[in-house]
This record gives sequence, structure tokens and C-alpha cells, in this order.
Amino acid sequence: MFGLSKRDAGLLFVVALLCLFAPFILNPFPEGSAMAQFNGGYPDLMQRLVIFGIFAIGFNILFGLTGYLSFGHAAFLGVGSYAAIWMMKLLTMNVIPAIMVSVLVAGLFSLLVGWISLRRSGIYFSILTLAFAQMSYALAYSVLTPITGGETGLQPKHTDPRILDGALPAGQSPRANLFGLDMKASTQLQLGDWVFTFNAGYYIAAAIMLVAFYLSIRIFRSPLGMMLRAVKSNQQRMNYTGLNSKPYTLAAFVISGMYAGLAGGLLVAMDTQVGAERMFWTASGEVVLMTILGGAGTLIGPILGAGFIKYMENIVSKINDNVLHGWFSFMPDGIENFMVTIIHPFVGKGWHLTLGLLFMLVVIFLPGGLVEGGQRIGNLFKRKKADPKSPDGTTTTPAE
Amino acid sequence: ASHAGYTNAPQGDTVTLGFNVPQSGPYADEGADELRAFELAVEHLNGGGDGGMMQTFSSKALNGTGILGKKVEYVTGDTQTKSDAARASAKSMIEKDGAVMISGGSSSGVAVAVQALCQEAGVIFMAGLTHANDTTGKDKRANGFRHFFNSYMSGAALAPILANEYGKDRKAYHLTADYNWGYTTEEAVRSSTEAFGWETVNAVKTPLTQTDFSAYIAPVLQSGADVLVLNHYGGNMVNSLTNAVQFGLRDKMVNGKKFEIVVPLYSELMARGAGANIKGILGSQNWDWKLEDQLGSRYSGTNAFVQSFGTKYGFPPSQAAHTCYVQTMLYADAVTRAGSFNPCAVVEALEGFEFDGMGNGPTLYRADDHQCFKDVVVVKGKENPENEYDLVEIVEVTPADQVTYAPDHEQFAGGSLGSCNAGA
Amino acid sequence: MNTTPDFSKNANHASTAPAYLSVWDIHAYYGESYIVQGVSFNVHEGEILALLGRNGAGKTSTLRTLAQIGDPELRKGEVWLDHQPLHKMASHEASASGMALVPEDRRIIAGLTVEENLQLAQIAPPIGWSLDRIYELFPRLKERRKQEGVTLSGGEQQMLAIARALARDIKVLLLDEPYEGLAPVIVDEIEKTLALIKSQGITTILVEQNAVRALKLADRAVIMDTGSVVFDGTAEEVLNNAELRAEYLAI
Amino acid sequence: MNILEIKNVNKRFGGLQALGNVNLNVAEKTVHAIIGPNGAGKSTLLNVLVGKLIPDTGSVMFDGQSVLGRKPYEINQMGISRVFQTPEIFDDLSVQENMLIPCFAKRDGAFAMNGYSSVGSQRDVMDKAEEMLVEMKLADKRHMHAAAMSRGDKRRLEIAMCLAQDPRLLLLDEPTAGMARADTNNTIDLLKQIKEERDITIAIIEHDMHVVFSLAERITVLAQGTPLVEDTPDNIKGHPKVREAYLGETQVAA
Amino acid sequence: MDAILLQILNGLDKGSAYALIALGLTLIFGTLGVVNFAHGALFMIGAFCAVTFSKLLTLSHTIIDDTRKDFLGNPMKVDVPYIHEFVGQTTGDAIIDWAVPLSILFAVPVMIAIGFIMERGLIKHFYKRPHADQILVTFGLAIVLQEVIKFFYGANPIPTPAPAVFAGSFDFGAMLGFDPNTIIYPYWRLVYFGFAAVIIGAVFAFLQFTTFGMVVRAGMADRETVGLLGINIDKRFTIMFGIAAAVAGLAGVMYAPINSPNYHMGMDFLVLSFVVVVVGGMGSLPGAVLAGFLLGILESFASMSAILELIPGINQIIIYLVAIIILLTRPRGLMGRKGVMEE
Ligand SMILES: Nc1ncnc2c1ncn2[C@@H]1O[C@H](COP(=O)(O)OP(=O)(O)OP(=O)(O)O)[C@@H](O)[C@H]1O
Ligand SMILES: Nc1ncnc2c1ncn2[C@@H]1O[C@H](COP(=O)(O)OP(=O)(O)OP(=O)(O)O)[C@@H](O)[C@H]1O
Ligand SMILES: [Mg+2]
Ligand SMILES: [Mg+2]
Repeated sequence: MFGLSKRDAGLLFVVALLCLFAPFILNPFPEGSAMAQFNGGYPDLMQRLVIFGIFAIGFNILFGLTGYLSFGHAAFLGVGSYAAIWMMKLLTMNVIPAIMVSVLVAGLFSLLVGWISLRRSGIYFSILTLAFAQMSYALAYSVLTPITGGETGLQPKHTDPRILDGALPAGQSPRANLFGLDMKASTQLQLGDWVFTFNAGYYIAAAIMLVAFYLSIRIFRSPLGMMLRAVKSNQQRMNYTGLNSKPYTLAAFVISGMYAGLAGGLLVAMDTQVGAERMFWTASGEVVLMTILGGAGTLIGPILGAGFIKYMENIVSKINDNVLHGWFSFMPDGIENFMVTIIHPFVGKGWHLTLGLLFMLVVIFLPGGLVEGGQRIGNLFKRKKADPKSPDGTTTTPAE
Repeated sequence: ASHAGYTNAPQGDTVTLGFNVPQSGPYADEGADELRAFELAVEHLNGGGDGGMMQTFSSKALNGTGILGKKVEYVTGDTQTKSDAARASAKSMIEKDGAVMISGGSSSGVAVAVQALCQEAGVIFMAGLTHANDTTGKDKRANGFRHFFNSYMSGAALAPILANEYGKDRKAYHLTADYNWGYTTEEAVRSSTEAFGWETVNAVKTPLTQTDFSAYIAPVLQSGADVLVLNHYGGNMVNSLTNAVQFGLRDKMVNGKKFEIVVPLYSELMARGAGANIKGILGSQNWDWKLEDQLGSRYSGTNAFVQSFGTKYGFPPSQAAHTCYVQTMLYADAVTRAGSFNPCAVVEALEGFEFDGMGNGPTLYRADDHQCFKDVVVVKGKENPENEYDLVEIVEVTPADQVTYAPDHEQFAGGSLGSCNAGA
Repeated sequence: MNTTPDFSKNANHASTAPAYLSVWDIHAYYGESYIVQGVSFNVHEGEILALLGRNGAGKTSTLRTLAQIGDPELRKGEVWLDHQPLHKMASHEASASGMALVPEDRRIIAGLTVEENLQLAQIAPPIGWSLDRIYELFPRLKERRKQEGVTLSGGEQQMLAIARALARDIKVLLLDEPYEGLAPVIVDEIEKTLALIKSQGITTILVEQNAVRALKLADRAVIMDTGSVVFDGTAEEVLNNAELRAEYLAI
Repeated sequence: MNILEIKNVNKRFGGLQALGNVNLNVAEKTVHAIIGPNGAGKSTLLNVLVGKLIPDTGSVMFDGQSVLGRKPYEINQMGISRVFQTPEIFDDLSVQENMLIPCFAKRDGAFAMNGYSSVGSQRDVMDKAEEMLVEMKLADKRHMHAAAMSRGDKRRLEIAMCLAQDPRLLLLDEPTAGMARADTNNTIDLLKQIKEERDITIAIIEHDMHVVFSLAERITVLAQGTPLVEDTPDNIKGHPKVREAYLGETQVAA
Repeated sequence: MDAILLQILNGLDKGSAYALIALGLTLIFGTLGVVNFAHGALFMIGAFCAVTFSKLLTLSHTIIDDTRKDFLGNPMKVDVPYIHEFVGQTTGDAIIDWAVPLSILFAVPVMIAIGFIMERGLIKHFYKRPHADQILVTFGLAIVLQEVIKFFYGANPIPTPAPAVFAGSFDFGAMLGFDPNTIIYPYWRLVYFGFAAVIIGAVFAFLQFTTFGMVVRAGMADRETVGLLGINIDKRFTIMFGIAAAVAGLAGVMYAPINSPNYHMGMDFLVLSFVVVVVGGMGSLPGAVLAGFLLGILESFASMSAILELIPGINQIIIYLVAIIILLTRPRGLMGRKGVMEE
């Protein structure tokens, strides 16, 4: 199917189903119930999940395949975002030009950064990319304020020229759209106590994510993908086999830069604003963490990792003491307070603590990231193949 | 939440407000204090506690039965002091929790970003601590309101007092945080001090990420300046001030005058972070918990608020807490007076609203830019603080009319409110 | 700890025990791959044992298990050297007990000079030959002693790896293909060295593809195939048994 | 006709003259062995040929073109493949993928942006790789992780990878070191057969005289960085200097 | 001229902080090959050792002073430090005043213990794991450590002054014959500089004049073989980790008076210290120290207003720009060793 092996097509299909039904899957709890706090099926979070999924998928093409650990990928995301918002300010609120230009600009920028940084490998490469990204951030925050909006970032305004769009009706703010379809347009489905929201922007982003994911599978299974893994394994042998490893790595770098740009453009399409923090090193670090957390070099891992981190950030950070008391209100007061005291440090303003602990737990107990966790669960259900001597037992299939 | 003419029209007998404050990062403590104030405000609105400033507030619309009879509930989120995270958090409040109003925040970048979001989404934004001119200047929005004062006001309030205390013949050296807020603050302080005859010998921009300012402080004396103005906030300010004092600047005599340091924007938390270094240093504040005690009943409301905050939490509130509390009350009051949660009705009720009894003396929410105009407090680091909450003393209060500017003032030019958006 | 192993379960070995080095029913795994599948043999003090077999038979894995490297992981079985239970030790403890391995890929340590590579062997007791004595045996190393170890030629590296083992006071020397990559004259030299080592009472296990050469030097031979021992006897027996030679050694 | 002409090549490492005035010609379609004591500079010479080292002076012509100053991959694309002294393979890939990579390099050149079609769909390359795997008796290890192979197998794989490129000049640095006797013999046969079938030139470094004398048509003896003699195998065997400096007693007997 | 001299002095001082932080990192990262994102957190914990120690010294009991009123009008509570009761008010105050230098005694065992626990309990299992896994686990740890500190101390900086005798600054200008006040230098920073020099010297001496350094380097290149040579490399790695943690912690303790400690100060320094280590060259202690001083001095120069007028914003990017230039011209940074983390 689609030129994919059965297994890959299956994976794509599963991801497509997950995307399609995300509004249901992420909203398992009825509105107003204590557990509704854990519902993630609102447009903004769903959009973020797929957009950061794209970012991580792209990053994984570079890091997962070639092993080159870029610590500056947020710069490409940021540059993509700035390009997109300028398209919206100058041309039109239609997201198509914004997204296309963001991919293009990020691609060009990553070509430049990659071309220079790839002169070095290993940690030296990482620090070069980091340096470029930090310079981009610092400049965007300060000296380039006229172009980037600096601290306050950029948002579309009434006063922007927007030469392709007509004048806005009074009281309307400029809204990102796809040929008139508002990114914010949502319909809701009420089933008993459950409310599910279907949002235009989310489905557009999810469709793009599926395409991005499909392309990444193709890259993984292609000769290019194999060459990229060869780069990681033994560059020396590669060069003595008549292959020029440099353009291969650069290709991976630019592709992943374009994915980052796409993610940046989509972020703007869904939420029309850009701030320079998007390029700070912690943002670059975040995509590294997403990829490793999910399982670097696996197809689906980065998406899982991105989802995990963004979900934690948006859901756990909102659990305050008030909510905790609500949860345990059925208990006697003493126990209720005790429970709240115990959990309090880990939620709300303590959400980082939970995140840090989970990072450690995952990497300690699931060396291959969340994907490995999934495999272990899968193995529980499968009949154990108990033939350790079979050659397959010793193989590590690098993908998936 | 379904359609009712505007976004998140409250259903049933509750209304949800969103309190979006920094809970991680350098401003987490400030965020925590804001949150305390929000919780207190909700308690008071719902009829709990002693009612706080509801008793002193000149508008008597609120009566402790929630807002328009609906019990007030709230959700919280972490802005991380990043505009992306702040918007994500605000969006989840709007999309998931059905908040009709978002408040809070501890930086101008966040305020501008969230304000723009609220404009698009069709909810009201009641800014927390944001001091850059842009929030109600080039980035102002119809759905956004700022109670806190701004850079221009700081400059206008400080300049006469500086001229008075340190003389009109002074040479100032500015260190400015290299981003928007820094630029506007420098510009404001510069133009207003220069108007009093001060000379600006140099202005150097320092990176936001700088932690050690020695390289910037050391050349100050060489420049012949006799005043150092630190246009820094938060950690930047704590560090630059600490460094400046370490270098012994405050013990020097230059041009035959005692060297002085000025910090245009003060905050209690920064003062605590800077410790003894803050002693004797002038700066401005939006409000101080000692106002009513020291300057009398013009600032009524202050004591009522301090009393209920202090009783609940055991220490006096910060100006960030105060502004958040007031913003919540003002919103609730506006809804009540308008008789509707519809943002456009709220905007109408707030625009041009004059009130008193909220701790700042008579105050106007100006219709042209949604900025509050009120007295500005000029403070000085206390020489012998009695405890860690008593770090500054009030020097003087600059009356509102001296810090009022025309809506089209050049430091605020370039934006337009647009019209209110009620959303879906 | 000084107890002798219990060989009663295995009649074959009961007759030869107690040996100097006893390897009893060891099973070792690389991760989940089961590689050393119940290997047992004995070596007497001062003996040279040739450990032979095809590529992939598990010779290297067996040596690595004896040296307690941990990869492959010894999951079952016992290794006793001079009444000490090596199977309970970490590799550095096994080394302190007198076990020395010259690994097949030499494992010269990058970033250290030739001399530092040798000094490294003399940090932890017990210490063996002095550097002077080593340089006497391998003048080539003395010449190159300031050079970084990994830039040595292949043969020079092999010398260094053997020299490094001798720099420690050892009881058993495990040699994994020591002749590989060495010029014939040097192989002759090393053979002489091995004889010398033997004369000093050091026990040697020699893994070598050049079976004839190895058997000529060795007292006894063990042949392995797919992770288990298929022959255990004197070197002469192998040399005289054409069938065995053809089947497992192709000579 | 000489396919390889090395003239006056010098290479110093600090105080060590690793190669001193090396002049050496390799005739097309022959097997040329380079032997010599350890540290004689044999591997260094190969490093010069494949572009890993740049000599201090001298010239190296391959088929009339200079190889000096070219990148390793360019030299390889000219038709020179090398098997290393310690196996250099793609440890993290499967055996099959290890085979595929040189086949792609042969077909597509130094770089091809082939990121859309799947590897499996490239039938020609798949078939060629499979053919080599079978030929080198590695077919049953196809899906094995290359790192997990024993050393003898790794060597065989590396030879197979080089052969898959159909090089015009094959450089072998101790290809049978660590290989079981049976496999050594097989490799000798294979190399002979390949030489016949494909008409390639082979330069081989070996310490195993059995291999050298079975294969080589000409032998150069290198000692301390300089060629000592160059001659036919029979003459080398009898050469007293070579016996003394290199072969020793046993080898000649064996 | 004096302006330049001043900036060199400044740079030396800033550089000594960078060098000291990078030194601790390079012991773990450059030498043990573990990408330790928790290093900044160790630095931060060092600073909080000083905070904690001051707090311990000022541990008080509360008495109620009826003569004074607090902000709510209730009787004032006054804290009296126990130490006043033990050693009297004057000695007590003197000890409290010297809290920061004294807390070195407290910080060394604490930091070594943290280093040991961290290595034995966690990092040990990660030597053989990919760098990516090391990043994830140490980053997680850094967050956890940070949050723990935040839980107890809040997010606000906590002023931790140096002893009063070190207040103020020394006038180099006057000493060298320039106008007074042109080249001044805070006393505490001179102390920091000297302290950094001592620590750097001690670590160098330990690694240079003992075989310890060589063994650890060898162990990093090839643990297996070093084990075969009878060396218990695990133990040495643990010790190395302890030393590195102590160095990081001491850098933090002494830094506390310079910038009031806050819970995220480690993250602020983290990226910078990685840059310093890598620019210095992986695996090279002198490289890290050299790079620390070099970047410190360049940063100081870039902050001069004459230069800022010429190239606006250069102070924002100078470190990264220099890092890029150095890494492009020298493949392994200033003094890096071959083969350390190059792939
Ligand atoms: N790290 C590893 N992981 C998994 N399997 C391995 C590993 N190392 C070796 N093996 C497998 O173990 C078996 C025995 O290998 P070993 O290296 O011990 O053989 P050997 O007898 O030394 O062969 P050679 O003569 O080629 O060196 C082989 O099938 C090999 O594939
Ligand atoms: N990078 C280097 N730096 C210093 N010396 C080197 C370097 N590379 C090789 N040498 C030295 O050059 C000499 C020749 O080395 P080379 O590897 O060419 O020898 P060889 O003939 O291949 O020997 P062998 O048969 O043992 O592999 C050796 O003495 C070696 O130590
Ligand atoms: Mg072997
Ligand atoms: Mg060689």
C-alpha cells in the first residue's frame, strides 16, 4: 500500500486512525467529572501534539538516522514561524503561502547552518548548531526587534498591509484561514456528558502530519535512509566505499530543517503569533528530549515523545490545589489534606518535577524509549517466541 | 460551552476565570503571589472572607454573590514567562475550561501575546504585571486592559524626585536590558530626566541572558557619570545591582557628588533578592502595602486588602498581587454593571470608568488605550528593614496628572485598539 | 573460599580434577544470544592448551567468559583458578588473581603512548616483568615507546598487547590469536617467548587459527564447535586424527 | 601495462621515515603481493593509495590519473577498493544492508538523492547483493547484526563488500588474518576465481605465506619503508635477505 | 588604555568563573565521556550549600516583642539566632558574616556525597548507553534537583553576601598610576579569582602528578581492557565524579555572593559551560581552563560601549561567534584530544 511494506502501511494506518479519532481518544472523561482535568482533546493541545510531532519526526531523520545530534533545531522552527507570520502580515491570512514560505526559508537557513556545522562531527557539531541557534535567538530578541518584534513577538494587526486580502470588517481581527475556512472553526458533538470538539485547524495540521510521517517512512526505507544509517555506523567505511558522506548528511540536515520550518509555519497558522523564546536552546533541547524519550531512530517514537511532553506541559501544569481538593473531597478531611500535600509538589507549579522524574524513569527502565515500552506491552500479549538461538534473536532491526 | 453570542458564555450557575501566571522560571514566586491574590479575590467575590477591597471600592455593584449571581470558579496555568507557553496555557483555559476572562502574567512579552490571543478568541484580558509602554501602546487591543503603570509613568514620576534629591546637574549612565521593555524604560527615564537638566553620558544594552554584569559596571566610573540607571527587571536587576554595589559604586564620589544608583521599576521580590544592596536606592512602584498607613485615606482600600491578604497568608502582598486582585475585582464589577459577560459589554463598562478605593486613590481606566491612570509611588530601599517584607520606604507619591500623557504620545504611537471582539 | 569444585556430577572431569584451572559447565550469553553452551575443560599448571575451532565456534567468547569481562555474561557454571572462584569475581579481581587476556583485536588504548599502555598494566598489583625486561624481548616497542599506541603497525600492536600481559604477574595467559598479523620471523620469536613463559610456570590457553603451529607448541588441545567442546585430549591426538582435523580444523 | 605507478613516495611521521622513496608498479590484471616485517610501512602505503594519507613527496598514478589530493570516495569511484587490516564494516547495519551499500555506490555514484523509493524495490541492486552474499557464504547470516558476527565472518563480509563494487584494483590488507584454515583456502580460491572472471588487479598484503605464494604473481618486499626487492614468488622464497629479515626458518619449511 | 586593562581584569575574573565551572564539567564530560546535563544543577546546589549553611547559622527561635507591632498590628515576632546564645552576639555575628567561606567546609562533604550517590546510583548504568540516553537521564535529574531546591527555597534569588571585610573594591588604577576610580575591582572577586586558581591548580596537580588521570582517561577509552589489567575502574570513576561534583559545588559556593543564588542559576550556566568545554577541546583540562579565560575576556571586550557602537548586539553573540570560529579553524577546539566524542 502506498509503496510501503505491510507493516509500515499498518503503522501509518494506525497513526491515521489515532489522528482521526484524537478528539475522542484524548477526551475519555465526561465533562465536569473529576478526571476531566486529564482530557486533552481541545483544539490547541491537539494541534500542538501533531505539530510538535512533525518537528520531532523531522529531527529524527537527522538524529535517529545519522546520529548527528543537532542542538539548534529550534532555530529553524523559529525562522519558519517568522517567515509565516510575515507572509500573514504582508500577503494574506491564508495559511498556504505562510506554510510554503516557512518551509522554504527554514530549508535555506538550514542549508547554510548545516553546510558550516557539518564540517565537524560529534559534540563539536552539536555545539556549532547550538551556537547558531543561540545567536539567532539573541538577535531575534534584541537587535532584530524591528523584524522580529523582539520580546513582544509578532502578531497580525489591523494595520498590516496584507495585499491579497480585502479590508477586514469592523470588529474582526485577522484570522488564519485556508481559503476562507477559519483555522479556529470548530464543531462540537455532545454525547451524554461527553463533549467532543472537532477543529478545522487540527484536522489540517493532522493531515499535514500524516503526509510528513508518510514521507519520513519512505525516507527511512529508501536507499537514502540506509545511507544515513551508514553515516552513523561507519563514515570511514562509507568514504572508502565511494560514497560522499557529506551531501548525505547535509541532505538529512536540510530535510529535518524543513520539517522544523513546516512545524514553525503550522504553529503560526494555528496560533498567529511568534516569540523569540521559540528559538531558545531549551526549545532545541525539547525536541531532542522528545525524540529520545519516544525512541530515537524509530518511526513512531518521536511522535509519542512529542505527545508525551506536550501533554504533560499542558495538562499537569494546570492541576492546582483546588483541583486536588476536588479529587479527594470524598475522603475524610485529614486524609484529603494528606493526599493533597503528598501530590501537591508534583502537579501544578511542580509539573517540571514530574516531567524530570518521568524522563529518568523512562530512560532507566525503557532504554529504547516509549516505543520499547509499547513493545513490551505488545510482547505480553503475543506468545513468547522462545528461541534465543535463532538469528533473529540477535538482530536489532533499527527501525520501528 | 456552546454558542450564546459570545465566546464561553457562562452556562449554569458558575463562571470560570483563567489565572495565567508564571509558575516556573525566574518569576515563579511573583506568579505564586499573583495566584494568592486571585484566590483571595475569588473568595471575596463568592462572599467568603472579610470582603477585602469590596468594602472600600467606590462602585458598590458587587455584593459577594459571585458575578451576576454565578459562583466564580477558576483555573490556573503556567506561563513559564514565555509567550508560546502562556498562549498555550491561555488557550487551554479558553478552549477546554471555558474561561471568559484571562488575567495574570509577569512580563510584557507575555502580556502582549496573551492580550492578542484574547482579542482573537473574544474574551477579556486583564493584564497582570506588565510595565512596557507597548502593552497599551503600539500593541494595545480592545479586549485588553492594564491596571499596572508603565515605563513612561515611571520616568515621569521619578524625574522630579531625582532632580530634587540628587540635583539637576547630574550625568547619568544607563544600563538597559536589551529588549522591548528595556528600550521603553530607558527612553522614558531618559527623556524625563533630561527635561530636568540631566545629561545622559552613555546608554549600554545588556543581554537578557547576562548574569554577571561586572564588565558593564566597571566602565561606569571611567565615563565620568555620577548616576547609574539600571533599566533591568527581575534577575537582571538583582544581579546588576548586586554587582554595582560590589564594585563599591555607592561609596564613590564623582564630580564632587555622591554616586547614586536608580532602579526605575521596583518590585518587592527583587528587593528581597538584592538584599542589603537595595538600601537607599530610588525607584517607582505601582502600589505599596504601606500606602494608606503612611499617606492616609486617599489610598483607602490598601489596608483592607493588606488585612485580608495578611490574615490569610501571613505576610503582606506584593504590588503584583495587588494589581491582580484589583483587576479581578474591576472585571467582576464591570460585568455586574454591564449586566452581561459579553466582552463587548465589559469593554464598554470599563472604558472611561473612574473609580476609587482600590488602594491607588482616584483612578481612571482611559477609553483611548485601556490604561489606568493613577498616582505613582516613588520608593527607596530602606536602611534598616524590620523584616523581609519591609524593604522599601515610600519617598513620595507623584499625582496622576503628572504622569498622564496624551493617547497619541510618541512613546505609545503606532497601535490601535480596534474594536472589541465578542468571539463566537 | 578455598574449596575445590564439585565435579561429581560430571564423571569425565572427576578423574582429572583437581586441576589448576577448572572450567566447569559454563554458559554465557550476549544479551539474549546463547553463545557458550556448557563448556568444560581443565588445564594443569604450566601447560599450554590449544583452543581450536572454526570461525564463530565460540573460542573468543569462552576466553572472554574466563576473564570475567561480563560480555558475554556468565549465567551458569564455575571457573576455578588455583582454588579461587573466578566466576564470582569482576574482571579486575580475576586479573588480580592471575588471569590475563590478550584480546583478539589487541585493544591498545587510544590516547596513551606505548609506554603508558605498559605502565597502565603495572598500576594494580600484582606486577610482573619490568619494562626493561619487556623492552629486551621487544626492542621494537622500546624504539616506539613515545608513539601513541594505536598508531603502531598491526604487528607492533600485537607485541604491545602481549607485552602488556607480561607486565603483570600472571598465572594463566589467555591468548586470542596472537600470531595474527605478525611477520613469520616474529611469530617464531613469540613462539620462543611462549616456551619461555611456559618454562616459568605460567599456564597458557592459546586460541589460534594456524592449528598446526599451535598444536606443535601445545600439550593439550580442546576443539570447540557452535559453543560446545567437541574434543578434549592431547595435542598429538589431534595431529594424528585425520578425521578430526578435517572436520573441525580443515587441515 | 601498469595500472598503478608509484613514484618516489615519501612519508614521515615525526622522526620516523615510514615510507622512503617508494617506487612500485603494479601491472594490470596481476596479483601483486607486498610483504615485509611489521612496521615496514605496508599499510601506510595503502593509506596513501586510498587517500587516507597524503605523502610528503612523490606521485601515485592510477590508470594514468593521479590519485593524490583526491578524496577517498573519489579514489574509490575511480576503481580502487580496499579491505582494511582490522575489519571496517557497518556494525549497526544488517549483513544484507552492508552488502547493499557498495552495490548502491557502484550504481548511483558518490551521492544520490534517492529518498522516496524503497530499498527493496531496487531489484537490480538487491539481486547483486544477494549474489555476493551467496557467493561468500553469508546468505544465511543475511539478517544478522554485523557487529555480532565473529571476526572471520566480518572479514569475509568486508571482502565481499569490496568485490561487489567490481573494482579495477582491489587492495587487501591481510584479508585472511584470523580466518579459519578452511576459509582461508576458500578465500584463496575465490580470489583466484574473481581475478580470472573479472580481470581485476589485486594488491595484497599478507603475513600468511601460504596465501602469498598461492596467489601472487609478483612480490615486493618492503623493509623500513623502502622496497628491498621485487621479484617472482619463487625467487623471493630463495632470497637470503628476505629469509633472514622476514620469513625466518619455519615458514620456508612449511 | 585603562579601559582595556580594566576589561582584561574583568575578563580574567569572569573567565575564572567560567573556567572553574567548565573544569568540573570537563572532568565528567570530557574525561568520563558522560554528557552531564546535571552539571549546572551541581553548581547550583553548591551555591545553595552556602545559602543553607547561612540559614543553619541563623537558625533562630522566635520571641514576641510586645513593644513593637507587625504590619497587621499584632505584636511583633522577633527572631533570635541560637548562635547568639551559644557564642555570644559578637562572635555569633562574626561567624554569620563569614558564612559563605565557612560553608566550603560544609559543601565539600555534601557535594562529594552527592557526586558519589549520583554516580553509583545512576550514571554508572549509563557509561555504555548512548549519549542520547545520558542526556535524557541527566536532564531529568537536573530538573528534579532544581525543583527540589525550588520547593524549599522558592524561585526568588536569595541574597548571600560575602563577609563584610570583602565589601567594596580595590583601586588598581591608583596603584598603577592611572586616575583613581578608573580601574577598580571588588575584593570578593579577587578572592574568587585566587580561589579558582587554587582549585584549578589542585585538580591539575592531582591528575598530572598521579597516575589517576591516566587511568581514568584509559578507562574512558576502553573500560573493558583497563579492567583486564586489574584496575577497578568503577571505583576510580566514582572518585572522579565526586571530585567533579565538589569542584562544581565549590564554584557555586564562592559564586553565591557575586550573584544571589536562585534555583535556575545552573541552567543559566549549563549551555555556556558546555560551550567552554568544547571550545577548549574535549578531554583537555588545560583547554577548558584556557577557553574559560579566553571567552571571559572576549565577552568583556564585547561589552565595551565603543565596540557596541561599532557592532550593535555583538555582546549578545560574542561567545557563540567565537566558538564557531574556533571550532571551524581548529577541528578539536583549542586543545582537544583525538577521538573523544567525535562521533
Ligand atoms: N557481541 C555479540 N553479540 C552477539 N553475538 C555475538 C557477539 N560476539 C560474538 N557473537 C557470536 O558468538 C559466536 C561466537 O563468536 P566468537 O567470537 O566467540 O567466535 P570465535 O570462535 O572466536 O571465532 P573467530 O575465529 O572468527 O574469532 C558467533 O556466532 C558470533 O556471531
Ligand atoms: N599516525 C602515525 N603516527 C606515527 N607513526 C605511525 C603512524 N602510522 C603508522 N606509524 C608507524 O609507521 C610504521 C609503518 O606502519 P604500517 O602500519 O604501515 O606498517 P605495516 O607494514 O603495515 O606493518 P604490519 O604488518 O605490522 O601491519 C610503523 O612503525 C608505525 O608505528
Ligand atoms: Mg575469535
Ligand atoms: Mg599493516
